Amino acid sequence: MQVRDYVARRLMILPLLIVGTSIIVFALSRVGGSPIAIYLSHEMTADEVAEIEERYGVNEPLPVQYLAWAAGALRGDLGWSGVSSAPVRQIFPKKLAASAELAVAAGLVAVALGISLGTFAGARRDRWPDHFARIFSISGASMPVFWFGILLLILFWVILGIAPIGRSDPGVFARIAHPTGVYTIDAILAGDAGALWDAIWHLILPAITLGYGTTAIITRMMRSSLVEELGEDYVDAARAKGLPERIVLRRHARRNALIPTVTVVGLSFGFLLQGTVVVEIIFRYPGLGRWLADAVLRGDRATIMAYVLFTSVLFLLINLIVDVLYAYLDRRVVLGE
Amino acid sequence: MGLIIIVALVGMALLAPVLTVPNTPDPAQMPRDWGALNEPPGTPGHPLGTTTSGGDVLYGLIWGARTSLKLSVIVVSITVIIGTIIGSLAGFLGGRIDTVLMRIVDVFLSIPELIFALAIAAVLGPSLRNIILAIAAVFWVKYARLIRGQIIHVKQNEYVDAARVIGDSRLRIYLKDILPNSMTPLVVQATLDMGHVVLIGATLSFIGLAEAGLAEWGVLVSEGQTGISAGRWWVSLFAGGMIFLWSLAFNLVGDAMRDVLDPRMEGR
Amino acid sequence: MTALGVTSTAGPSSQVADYVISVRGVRKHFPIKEGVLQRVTGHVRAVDDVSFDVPRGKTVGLVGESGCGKSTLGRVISGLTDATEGGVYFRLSHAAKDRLDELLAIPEAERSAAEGRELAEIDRAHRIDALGKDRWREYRRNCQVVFQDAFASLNPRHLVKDIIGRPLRIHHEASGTQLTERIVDLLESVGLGSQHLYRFPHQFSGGQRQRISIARAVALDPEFIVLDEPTSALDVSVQAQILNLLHDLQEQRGLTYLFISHDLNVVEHMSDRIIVMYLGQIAETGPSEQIFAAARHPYTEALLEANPAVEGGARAVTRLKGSVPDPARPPQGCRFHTRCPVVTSQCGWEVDDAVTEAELRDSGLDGLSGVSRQSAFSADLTFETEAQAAAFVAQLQAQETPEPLAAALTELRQTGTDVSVRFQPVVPVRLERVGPDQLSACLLHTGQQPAAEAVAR
Amino acid sequence: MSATDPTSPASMHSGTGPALAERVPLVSVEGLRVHFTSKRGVVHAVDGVTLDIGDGETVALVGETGSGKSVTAKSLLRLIPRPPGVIAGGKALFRSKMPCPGCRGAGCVDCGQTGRVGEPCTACAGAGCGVCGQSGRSTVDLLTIPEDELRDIRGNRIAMIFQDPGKALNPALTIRAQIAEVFAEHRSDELVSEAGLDDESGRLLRRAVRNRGRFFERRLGSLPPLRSQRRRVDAVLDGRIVEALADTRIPNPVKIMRSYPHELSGGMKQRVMIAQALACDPDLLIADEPTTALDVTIQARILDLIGELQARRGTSVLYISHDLSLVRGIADRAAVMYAGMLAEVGPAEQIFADPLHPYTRGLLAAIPTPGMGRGRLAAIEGTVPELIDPPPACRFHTRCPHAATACARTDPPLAIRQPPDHRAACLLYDDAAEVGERPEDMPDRSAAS
Repeated sequence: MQVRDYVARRLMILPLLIVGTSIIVFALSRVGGSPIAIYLSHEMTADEVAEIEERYGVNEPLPVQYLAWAAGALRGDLGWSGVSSAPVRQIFPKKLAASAELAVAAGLVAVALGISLGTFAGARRDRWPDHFARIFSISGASMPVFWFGILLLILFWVILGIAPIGRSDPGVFARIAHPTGVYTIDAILAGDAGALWDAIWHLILPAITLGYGTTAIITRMMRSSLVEELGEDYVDAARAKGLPERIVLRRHARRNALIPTVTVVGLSFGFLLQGTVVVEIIFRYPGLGRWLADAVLRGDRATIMAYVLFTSVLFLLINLIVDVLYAYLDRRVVLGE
Repeated sequence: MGLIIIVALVGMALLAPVLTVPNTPDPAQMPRDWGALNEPPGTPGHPLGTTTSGGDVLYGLIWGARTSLKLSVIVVSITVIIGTIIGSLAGFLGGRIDTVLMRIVDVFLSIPELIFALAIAAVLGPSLRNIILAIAAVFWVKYARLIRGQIIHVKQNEYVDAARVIGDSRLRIYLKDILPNSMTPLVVQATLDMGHVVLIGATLSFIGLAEAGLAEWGVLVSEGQTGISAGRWWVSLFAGGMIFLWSLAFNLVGDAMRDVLDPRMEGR
Repeated sequence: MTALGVTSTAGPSSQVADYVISVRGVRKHFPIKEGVLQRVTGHVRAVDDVSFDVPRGKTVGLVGESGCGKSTLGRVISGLTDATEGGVYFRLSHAAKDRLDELLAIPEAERSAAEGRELAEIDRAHRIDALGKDRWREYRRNCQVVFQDAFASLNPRHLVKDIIGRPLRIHHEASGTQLTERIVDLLESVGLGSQHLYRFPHQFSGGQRQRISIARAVALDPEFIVLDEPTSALDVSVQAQILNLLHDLQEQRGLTYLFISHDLNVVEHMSDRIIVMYLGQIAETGPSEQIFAAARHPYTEALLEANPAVEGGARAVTRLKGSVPDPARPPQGCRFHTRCPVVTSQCGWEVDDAVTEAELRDSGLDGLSGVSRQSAFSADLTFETEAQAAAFVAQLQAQETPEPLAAALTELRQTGTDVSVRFQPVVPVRLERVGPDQLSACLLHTGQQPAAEAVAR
Repeated sequence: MSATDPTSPASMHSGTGPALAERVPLVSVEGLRVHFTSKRGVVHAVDGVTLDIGDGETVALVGETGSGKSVTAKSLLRLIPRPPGVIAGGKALFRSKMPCPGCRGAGCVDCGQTGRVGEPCTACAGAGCGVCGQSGRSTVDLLTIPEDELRDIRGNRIAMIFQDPGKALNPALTIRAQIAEVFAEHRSDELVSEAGLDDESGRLLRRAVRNRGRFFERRLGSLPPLRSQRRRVDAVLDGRIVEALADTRIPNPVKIMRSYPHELSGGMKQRVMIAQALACDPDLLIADEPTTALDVTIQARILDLIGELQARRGTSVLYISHDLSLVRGIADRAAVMYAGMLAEVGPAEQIFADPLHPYTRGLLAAIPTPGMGRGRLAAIEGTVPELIDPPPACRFHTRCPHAATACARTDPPLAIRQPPDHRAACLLYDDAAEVGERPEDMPDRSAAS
């Protein structure tokens, strides 16, 4: 199959997957209790309950309810967020900006660090850098994110007393405008170096906490695919041409080893997304993740549904991009099922 | 190394009633000692200290191992069975069944696993049973996909053709040739998941989706977290360390198994 | 064991089976799916209209380069893959075979009802994809396969005892201690012994694994074995051991072999008859000594010349050019014409050949922007500029263009940026008798005159 | 070495002094040992191989799977993976050549029309000294020279083609990029001067061409003043690549150059490999089973091509193959390897016409040949022995029809059995006294004639 056809095919399947996901999300909101439970109280009479049911259409057949909900979601109406006491669509962008800033910061560091560490280890197979990378990546994969965050907090906040909590210093927050909601960019737009530093300073620990696991996964993948590529004939052929080891590694082996790593990078985006939930709880970081945690504890289904729907669609899109990139990069790949 | 930790932790889980005096009526709940709140490690009667609500940390750690064992064994066995059945149907029969099943799998995979499990558990309400259900509902998909891929791969082996040539039936070829040779990566994945499931379960209970006061490591970390600013580090540290150890042990063993079982690594 | 073999073969259809296998008009096309909707846009014609017979007790060798369809044909014959068209017949007598050929020669539309019934009857009794359950089981017992890769064809998780015992158990031939005895007998007959019973395949060398495969194949005392490159993965010294083993087993058990290989020397050594395949079709067939001594088809000759031999002698000078064309779009006329050293203008030159020829030159196809194809022999090519169109024409008229190609061109005309290319239409060549029992598909010696009939297409 | 050790096999070739320097072999492998560590012990994959490759000569190294032939070839370029492999001993002396001063590489009587002559030893200017083993030619030991000197030889003086061209070409790079590397690595000076650039700006470009540039240098190279010069170098490079490809009879090299390996057929890929290997006119081409993955008709053409290019350039070829029948047509000399050791070495014709070692005889008899008809072949029974810590013994004695008591305990010497240089390692041709055995333990010579 041509790459172009493959992309077209994936794009065709995409709406199908999105609809499937939305059905699951909708089903979730109807399982184990009434979706309107949050609006009800013990004092209400049967009539009052019926009226609320009527208003939210919950006495309609399920498919009708689904269509009504899906149509609303398409228009951007994701319901009323109980935890924030505001429409979901109003709160969502602010929270998203916060979490995106965190996830992107963590992701960039993880990709850069993971690929270089993996390359370094793979090229020195079974020597100490490799052993170090192995310990690093295995413990990264086994580390509970919340515990790692707490360890960092104990060290930097409790013991050293240098780490900040939250997202910004209140004074600094008030000093500049926040048109984008991404504080680093806001600070740059405002030309305020102090605010930029404050934003970065508040990002460092959460980003490290969030990025560790992802770094570990990328390191491991990069290392093993590099080891595999180094065993290929073309690497020997490159050496037989008289190329220095550095170039054999950089131009030949690493280039091909990056191809399978790309898929992992895409998948790890899911890790970053879900990691924000606990990281934001620990660092009192006001983003999507903490919003979700609050919603979960309060049984606020509209918020949960909006969150799950949004992350899944985002995750789908990212995986689509990654797959297409992979198909493009790997000329050997036989596309198709 | 990993194996030693596993044996120790599983031993601890199995021997929990012997190592401690089980709490009544529900031994899975931590006993509360309202007279000893926030005691640091080394306190008589509470060698590893107590929580804000007077729970004995040592009891929590030991019975937490039991909870983790229960969680991981139940989830992994359920998901392996369901995944194998669905993956086999798709991979072995192929055609339309395969397409439909794999589309469903794709839909499930399009939601990040922790978030999916979180949403399910949230909807079902906070309890360990619901955590188990939620994780199982998310995890079977991975196995289905893994097994399907393996079966399609193994099906192309000449020994499958050889079995057809001697006239064996499809079902027996599946049972004798295809399935046993497809299981290796599944076994590795299941081992890794024994750790992974506990990690996710602990995360869910850390967020607050388990019963309060449950002897579970995630619950303990969560309880201890509030005291960190006051310098009460021990609860979170010990409990989180247990989660880490558990998950590390299974990762180590799983990794070693992959190296041994991976045919590509032969002779390297 | 031989006694058992006799009872098992004593069906009504086996009494006068002069031919263990007869292949008639077999085609195997694999669909190529393309585009967003994965529509079938073409077919790889792995096997394209092949017919031959395998006489009882003989070895027929099937030889050709990779991608010629020999292995696919082996799979069709052994029942592992269904043919797209045509049939494989099991145990035909001389008379039945002749009758079948008569019936098949009648086009389907002109067949009378009686003839149709007769054909259906033959199909039910002999055609492997139409056999009833019991007959199929009998075929399954009597047709076995030995694969190229002995490692891949043995289940790595089964013991040797289970591997060899499996066919016996499935067909309820033996059980318990009797089963073990049979297995040991089989192991000994392939040069292994009872000490090997409880070992796994990976504990053996390549040659020993192939012996295990062979033991499994002969376990049911079959009539016929498809040997699909059984020694290609082995070293010379081990190859000789396996060939000897196959030879001995054939003599002891009266086996019939279909021996598939790319190695001419091995095929010649093993076979009574040889079939040379090229791009899914038979190029030449005949008794093996005759093929080696007096090959008639240019492809066979080229293969023989390229074949290295220990026995010295000057190395041949003629070499085939190019490589095997894409089986999804096999060449018109004679499929070998694109590489044939003695090609004529009548051999099937087509538009694709002109394009390929121009492509070989440095700038022959620059700026090609569109093709409107009326048939394989006629098309209009559109170029971006007139100069590029002129360059294309010039390339085809240049000295390097093979003379037969140039001669086959009936029209090569440039109008502006368009070039119209026409060739004379040609039909595929057929296998024709070129000697006692020797068939070859080549215009040169059969005197087929295709030009006249071709217009009908 | 020849002067100091007259029993050394190389002495047969090297003559006695600088006057005969032209007859000095290009490569002398002496007692090469390569071991691999495994869980079960040390595998003696190559156990004392001594072999010469003369100027312009084709030597075929033949053996079955696991005989150590590929390992021998790879250790000449130190391409053995370490660990687990280790070069445990021996030398691989290489005497490189240079353009003939008489004709500047055009080809004249002095250099036998090849355009290349032996490079004189730097220590003694060709007079013969200890450094060059009295050969007078510049001599290096490939197994011990520093890595960067070896890199100058790899791809430049000694090139290699691999068994599976599909795997030996990098799937992610175009053909152009892969061949360009060879020129850039070894011919950057020529490229820069051919592009008409002076030394000053050339220096930076040379680094850029050779991919040696630091990050900022690379950025600099893409700025206007250097960019245009870089383009000129690229144009010269393109010309060289097209020429190299055209030499291997690849049709439309310009198009091939732009394609990726997966777009080419197997035969075409092997041609690209050959073009890449011969790009710098190497003195020695190591061909490791270059046609095993190809069909017979393609194989024949690749062999023709190698032969033709070799004859034109005077390149020596070390041809590794498992296929004896192939070797007869192409090799001047053949060496038969068995279980890590050489069983027999000699002129190819002689080895085929009159094989001395029982193993060679067995191999030749095991190949079915046209006209021999049906029936049994003379197979060599048994299997290759394990190579883990082998005892001193003829490695073939477990399968040999002539094996006697002595064969199981004495390592037979690879001595000359048929002058001038047909050697075989078999006790059949040795005197009991010379190898320290009792006559009654020696194999029976009368049975082997």
